[in-house]
Amino acid sequence: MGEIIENVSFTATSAIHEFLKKTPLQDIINWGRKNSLWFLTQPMGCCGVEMIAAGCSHYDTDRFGIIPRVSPRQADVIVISGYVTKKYLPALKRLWDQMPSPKWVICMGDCSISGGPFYESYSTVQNIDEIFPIDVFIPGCPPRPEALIQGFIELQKKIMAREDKGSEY
Amino acid sequence: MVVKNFIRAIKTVYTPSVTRLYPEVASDLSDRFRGLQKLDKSKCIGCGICANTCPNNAIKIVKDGRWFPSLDVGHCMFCGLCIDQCPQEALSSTKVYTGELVKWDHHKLLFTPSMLAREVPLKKEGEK
Amino acid sequence: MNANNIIKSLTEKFPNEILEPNVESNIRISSYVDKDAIVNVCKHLLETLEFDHLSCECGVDYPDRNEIEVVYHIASYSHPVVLTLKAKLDRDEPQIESIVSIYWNANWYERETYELYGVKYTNHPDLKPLLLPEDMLGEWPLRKDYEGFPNKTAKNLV
Amino acid sequence: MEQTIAPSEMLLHLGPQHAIQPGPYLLDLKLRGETVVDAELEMGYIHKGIEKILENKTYLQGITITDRICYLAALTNNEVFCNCVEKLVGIEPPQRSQYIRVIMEELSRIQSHLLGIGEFSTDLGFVTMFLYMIREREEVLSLIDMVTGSRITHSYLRFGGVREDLPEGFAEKAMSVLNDINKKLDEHEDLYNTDKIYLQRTVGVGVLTAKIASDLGVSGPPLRAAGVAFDIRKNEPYLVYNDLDFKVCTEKEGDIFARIKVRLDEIRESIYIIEQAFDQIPQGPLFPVGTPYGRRTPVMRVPAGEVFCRVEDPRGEMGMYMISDGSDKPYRVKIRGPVFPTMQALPPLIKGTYVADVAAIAASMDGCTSEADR
Repeated sequence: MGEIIENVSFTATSAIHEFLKKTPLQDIINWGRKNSLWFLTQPMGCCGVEMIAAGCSHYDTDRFGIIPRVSPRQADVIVISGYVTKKYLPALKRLWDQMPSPKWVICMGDCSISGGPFYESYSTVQNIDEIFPIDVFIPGCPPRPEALIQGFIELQKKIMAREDKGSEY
Repeated sequence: MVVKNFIRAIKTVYTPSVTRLYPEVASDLSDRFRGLQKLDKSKCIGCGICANTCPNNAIKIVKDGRWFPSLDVGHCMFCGLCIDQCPQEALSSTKVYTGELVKWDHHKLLFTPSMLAREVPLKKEGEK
Repeated sequence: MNANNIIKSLTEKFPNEILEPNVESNIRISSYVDKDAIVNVCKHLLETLEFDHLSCECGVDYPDRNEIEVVYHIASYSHPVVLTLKAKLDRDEPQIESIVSIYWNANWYERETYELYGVKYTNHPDLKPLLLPEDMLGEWPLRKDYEGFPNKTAKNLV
Repeated sequence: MEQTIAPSEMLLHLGPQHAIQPGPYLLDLKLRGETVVDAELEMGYIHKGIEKILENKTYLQGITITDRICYLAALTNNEVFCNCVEKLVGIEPPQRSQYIRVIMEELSRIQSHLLGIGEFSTDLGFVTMFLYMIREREEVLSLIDMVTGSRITHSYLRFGGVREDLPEGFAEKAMSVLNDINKKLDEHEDLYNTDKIYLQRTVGVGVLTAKIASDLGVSGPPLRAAGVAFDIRKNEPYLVYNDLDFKVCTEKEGDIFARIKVRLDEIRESIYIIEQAFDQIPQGPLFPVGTPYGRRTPVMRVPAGEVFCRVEDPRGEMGMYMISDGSDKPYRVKIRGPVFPTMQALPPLIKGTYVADVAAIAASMDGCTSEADR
């Protein structure tokens, strides 16, 4: 779970949801969730271009129900597609807070996993995985669009296995 | 004319599809594609030139019987400098870039020499 | 417009301010300039020598000499000569007059040099950090003695 | 920008994440009604500190970092870095390498322009064209992939040459793809030229006249669209551009339509250059004979000195100022990206326009945030 926004009660914390999580019905809910992973496009660097390419005709993530959205309020997945600086981190946190739960994070590329080529720069924020609950790591600099699709498939597997960090079990 | 747009769109119905059907069909890669490195343990002398050349310090020489490089793919840029610089040609690039590399946890991104030499599978049996 | 003519015109107009003029090749000339004369030199370059394109402006740190050099690369849209002008500043309190009034696009370059090197530009319309967050002001990260680099807290698995 | 606003005014933030943006930047607009009265651009959201990093890497390692300055023009960034080092060392790549570099850089220019036009089209709401452009761009990327081994960050150039020779049958394959693109471009341009809505949104909007453009220090397609024939390939020829016949594409109007027209023309011109280069490319070594430079150049020392090099990036004039102190690492590297002045020119350009046109104008300048922030 990300940070809780003040005065907003999360539906995921309600009693019905707590009950459903113990029943097989959750599998059906998860099946629905995994097939509509809408991701937020916020290109942040080289990986952003590959993310755009993954959404277009040559790779076509729409086949999996993975649709790019430009508004955080309509998105389920945030793809950290590049380098997080000290200046950008507050904005990224805000985007993350604006997304409705359940929500997932994918680390795309070396820059977001470890800082990549810029890991020792004065401007970098290191160890993103301590700030965001990251589900899938896609190494590569940048990863090919196929790798991004594979990342989404891994996320789908993780949701079905009930091990994702986006929803609490 | 705006109608022209529609006509053009309808015409594209007859053009062949360009979508690469990953994951059902593996995409065509060029011969020079730089994926995960492969280590030939019989050739490697553990000199450490690859570790010195790496722009990202992603390679470290560790003791695994003899001294061999281990690789943090979370840092590796797949630039190919280590392959170019290896005096024994012990490192080569393969076309592994998706399935085995994408991991659920950060610490699994460390590839030991035996994994680089493909003596053990890159993804353990039943690993999620 | 040729490199030798440009140097000649500059040294004739500013005999005391232009120091060590140097013709590197047909299209590259360089020279040091007195830091108080930078605006007048730039005005002369723009008005009579057709140097109408400020290509780039940057700082270079020399801790051994206790100097910061501000380097201007001034080019032109009509001829291929690039003039490298350098002004030496005191490292403890670097200060130079802004050339925004002559070359408009010096604005961001000067803001950048200010936040990365700490060079104060007088008469700059809006001198504030450009690339870094406000709270990093005063660290001057591109100086050679910057302490925060390399930052070894990154989780490196190897 | 004055942050206090009058009762009839309103402050609008575009960014740091917004649909029109190729990368994060913040555009603050002050609106009176629908008119933009004041604008300010704040950037640095992906400031990587590349200049400092390059000071701490050896020259060979620096090549991989220069790839990441701008993700759409990795080859030209490599070129300017290698050019600086080559000039300091005093070597010149052999003819074959120079031709290969020209071919690859022009391919890189084509894919960059295709993405630029595509992104511009989606910001206008012309999403079909975006998909068409990306479809063609992927074909070009496959060509680049064939030679360099990766799609956008290649690390392909080496000091004094290139990493690998062109593969077998590359020329035929490239020319068939490029001819196809050439044919499709005509269709696309026809669509652009006849679409009424497109014309209404672009012709006469965001006009940048030659005088203002050169005052603002803009280079590349926005400047050429205003009628100034400023192209480093002609003004200060590097590589073998002297032996190749091409023209500098210019338009007179300086509006959005002209900028897109210039980019479309430049793609055709690039295809023409590549065609000639394939005809003229000589056989020979890839690296200068009798020097230690080669694919396996180890860590090397570069004689002390300083140099300022310029090449023509897809977006304009790319310069690099390098000071060497004789060690194996550069003392100071300053990257003069073409987008930095272009982004700087954006706030004055959108002042006085309607807020609906801001997206179109910003996209037509083809800003690459990664490079502006470095």
